[in-house]
Amino acid sequence: MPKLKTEEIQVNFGPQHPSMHGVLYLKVTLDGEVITAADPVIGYLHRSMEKIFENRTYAQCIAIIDRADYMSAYFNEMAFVSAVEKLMEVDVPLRAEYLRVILMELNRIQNHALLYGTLGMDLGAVTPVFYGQREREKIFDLFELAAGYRMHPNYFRVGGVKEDVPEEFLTGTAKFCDNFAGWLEEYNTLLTGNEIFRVRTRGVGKIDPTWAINAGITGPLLRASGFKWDLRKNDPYSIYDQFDFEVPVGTQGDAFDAFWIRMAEMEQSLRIVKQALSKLPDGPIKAKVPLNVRPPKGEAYARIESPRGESAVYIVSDGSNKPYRVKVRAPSFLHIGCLPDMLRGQLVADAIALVGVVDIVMGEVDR
Amino acid sequence: MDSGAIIGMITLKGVLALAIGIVNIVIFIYMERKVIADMQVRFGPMRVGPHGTLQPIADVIKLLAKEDIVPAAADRLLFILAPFIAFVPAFMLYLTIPISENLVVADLPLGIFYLFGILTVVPVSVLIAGWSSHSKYALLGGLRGAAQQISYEIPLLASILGVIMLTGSFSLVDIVKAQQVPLIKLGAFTILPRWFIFLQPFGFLFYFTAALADTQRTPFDMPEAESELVQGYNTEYSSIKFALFFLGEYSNALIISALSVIIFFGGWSGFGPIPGVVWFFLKTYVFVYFIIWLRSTLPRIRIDQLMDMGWKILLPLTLVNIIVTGFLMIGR
Amino acid sequence: MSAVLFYILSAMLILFSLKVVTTKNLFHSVMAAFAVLLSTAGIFFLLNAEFLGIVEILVYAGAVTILVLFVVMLTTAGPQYRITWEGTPKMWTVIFAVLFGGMLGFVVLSIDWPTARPAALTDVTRTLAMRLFTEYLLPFEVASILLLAALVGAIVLARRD
Amino acid sequence: MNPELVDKITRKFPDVAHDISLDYNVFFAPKDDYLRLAEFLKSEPDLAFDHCSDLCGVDYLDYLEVVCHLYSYKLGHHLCLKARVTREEPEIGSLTSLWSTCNFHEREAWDLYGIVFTGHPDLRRILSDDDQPGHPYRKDVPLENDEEWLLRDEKTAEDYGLPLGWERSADA
Repeated sequence: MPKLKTEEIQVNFGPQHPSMHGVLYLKVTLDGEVITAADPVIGYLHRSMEKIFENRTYAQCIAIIDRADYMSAYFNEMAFVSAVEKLMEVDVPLRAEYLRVILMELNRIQNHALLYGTLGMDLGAVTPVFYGQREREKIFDLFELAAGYRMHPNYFRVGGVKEDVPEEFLTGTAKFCDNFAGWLEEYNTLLTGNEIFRVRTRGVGKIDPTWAINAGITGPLLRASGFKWDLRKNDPYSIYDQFDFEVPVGTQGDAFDAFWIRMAEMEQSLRIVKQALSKLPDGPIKAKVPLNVRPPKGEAYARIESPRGESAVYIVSDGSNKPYRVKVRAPSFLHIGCLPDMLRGQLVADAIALVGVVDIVMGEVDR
Repeated sequence: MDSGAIIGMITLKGVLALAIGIVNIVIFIYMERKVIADMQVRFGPMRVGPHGTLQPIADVIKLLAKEDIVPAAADRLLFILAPFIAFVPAFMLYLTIPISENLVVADLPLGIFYLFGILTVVPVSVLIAGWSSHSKYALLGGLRGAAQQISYEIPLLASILGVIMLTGSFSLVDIVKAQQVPLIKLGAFTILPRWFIFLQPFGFLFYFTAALADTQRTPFDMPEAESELVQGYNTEYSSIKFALFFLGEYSNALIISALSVIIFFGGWSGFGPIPGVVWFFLKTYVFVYFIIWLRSTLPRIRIDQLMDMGWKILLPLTLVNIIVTGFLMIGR
Repeated sequence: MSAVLFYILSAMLILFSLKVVTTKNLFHSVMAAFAVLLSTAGIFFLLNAEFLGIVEILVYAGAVTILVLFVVMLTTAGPQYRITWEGTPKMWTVIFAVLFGGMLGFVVLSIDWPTARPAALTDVTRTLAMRLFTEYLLPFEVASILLLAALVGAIVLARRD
Repeated sequence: MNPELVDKITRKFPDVAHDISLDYNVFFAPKDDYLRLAEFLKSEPDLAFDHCSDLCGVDYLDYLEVVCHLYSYKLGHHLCLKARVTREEPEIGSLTSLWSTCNFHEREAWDLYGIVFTGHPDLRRILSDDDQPGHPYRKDVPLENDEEWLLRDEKTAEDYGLPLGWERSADA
């Protein structure tokens, strides 16, 4: 009797597909519903950002790097600015550092709220995305008060921030902090505690910590695998050593853990924002650095903990007012590199959940 | 009456049933949009008519005005045929639904059996649509949809066998009439009517779960899992053909709501001076609301979990339900 | 009225049956079979055998067609698969066709067909159940055991790889 | 990273130059030592660089440089490994077998700088088009569409088996 063989189908997920995050194009080979191979094709959003930097002054670069990870622009700015500051050995005034931390942590909340919504959407729940969006709007309003822009703020400067925040920003942030715990509760009732959601994410796409480290997985995904590592705690930059917060760690390394860590991180970010607000010192908001900076010849590498993982900027300076070479280490870029291994053997539906939980922003991947 | 008049009567009744069906589907669609919008902290349609009440009509006009595309690689004949195979059975179902004691096109002695017989034809249309589109998303969606529907038809039918055993009839009118006697009586007042929800609570649970899965509503909307398969088996469909699929699906969801009222919640029976028709629609729309509510809150179950649930949990449980019902009937 | 319907249904039945064996597209063949089953159900309805008609739709047109479609869609080399006639020994085909046709013809001619339409039963299900579980219990049980054996056999075959 | 460890590395690899002018340690590995040094850095228990944070190419006009930032989760120290390759023959060993994260990094460096990583399992273009001529991030690439430059890089494109679709665009 001839062996009955089911036919393998190659399906293209993206670049135009309702559930793909941005313009990611996944070539997936399916055996029935099981993925046998996946090949991510990227570059649809490639804007040669790193090359453009080489022809722009440092101040101009900040405006452009906002567009790298467009969901968490403050982190891009922070990585870039702190690399330049390392190069120039500038001491940033304390008030500026505090403002940076407040904005970055608000940005983290905003980013995770989006992930909460889109992951729900990926799993077929249509409502969470609206709840996530509701809080993001409030955070964007705060950003607008601080920087004047909602998504691409261009707010951090080498040696400080652009200008001091208005009083409404501080009161607005305080009010947001008071309300957010309740909203987080809503999030958890709607999705985290849902039986179907748990069944869909528990045990899906398990990540082993040793493999994850070798594959360059960082951030919430690495913590989900059970490896407790947060740059803010373990290699503190800025003033993160002055805050009291916890690093949530997963136990099983599956999609649910990765999702849960995002929820827990929102809580911790909220704690940091509250502490920073209460401790916010007075003083200058910018060190004595000209806008058109000319860092000395040399190079610097600055890493920060962005919502997606370890975000880093490597700058080579030739002493002029334009960087000689800028390399952006984008966590999503490397996570996409891990996707083929993570997706092999998963079901199609799980693959969508996994891509959702990995939290990819194509602006950062393609730069 | 001569035969011509009889045929005329039947045609008239059929057209009436179709009209009632379509009007209710339009209400269903509008309600779905509004209720979901409310649950998602937004307004939903507001522009067309007062509070967007004319939105479904605008939608239909929009769909009709769209270009009717047949993909070049599609199997033309089957591609065109599939929406009709989905739509026609969906509306044949209305013929046996008793809206009130006299408002029924045909009270067939095998009413329930007829309904489920017609429902089995729907997955064929899903498969044809998926295959003939010559698109991978459609193919996968079609395979999923058909597999899901045929696996849930068995528990669906088995879950209401308990009721049929208690009634001794397949006729929907008989089933409602069997529920119009009181179950618990205090003097002349009926405290609890003999609705089958009280006699067959588990049967109802199984029925509703299986019915949701059979009509592909959330959380079982696998064939149209838009996050995976774009739009499932009707990805390649546009214009009037898409509208037919769309209407067919909503019609099926409406039918299962109406059926749960008829089989488990006493159909048109109610109390007070309010006519039975009102009671019937009131109860039906409670279930419609429930279905919409589920859609707005729940994520989607995975296809293998769905199959497991159908074959390994629901089917054995419904069979147990039948056996227990049988024993109770003998024991009484 | 019913005579006209009967002729229409019979014509459909014959035409689609021919389509089943003549079309080279496997999927079309299954679809034609689906139409055949629906027409058969229609003829059952005309004969006042609603129960059988509905079972015909429920089991054959609904479930069996879909299972066949699954097999067609999942195991062959894509939707464009075509049936070919190569490798069939033609002589044997003709011999078997003639023998089978002769057998059918003999059966058809030898039976004394009732020409009157049977009266509609009032309580179809009950009558059917009574008959099935008393008079025809043995054939019923034998058939179910046979089906069970087929089921087990299918599982064994499918699991063997 | 403490000086003893630096000593240990320089003793083991005498050809490796060490630069202390920055806030992190930089090691310049000759092409032949590059892979061996990387392996040593990863496997040695008191170095234990288990995390490859970043790998990129830099064009210094006279030569190309591969810059690799390593970090040890275990011991918490950071190191920068550099290797120079010539523009004419930009070939260097691949670190993919040591840190699988280098797969994408090296594909990017190949795509943008044309550095060939021998031993890489899947060295394809990643960000730019498959039929893109040349390597766009090199410093000598003109920023405007320059016909002369496009033609100059014909050989490189051919060598790596890339489709040559760009002549048409140069005509147009």
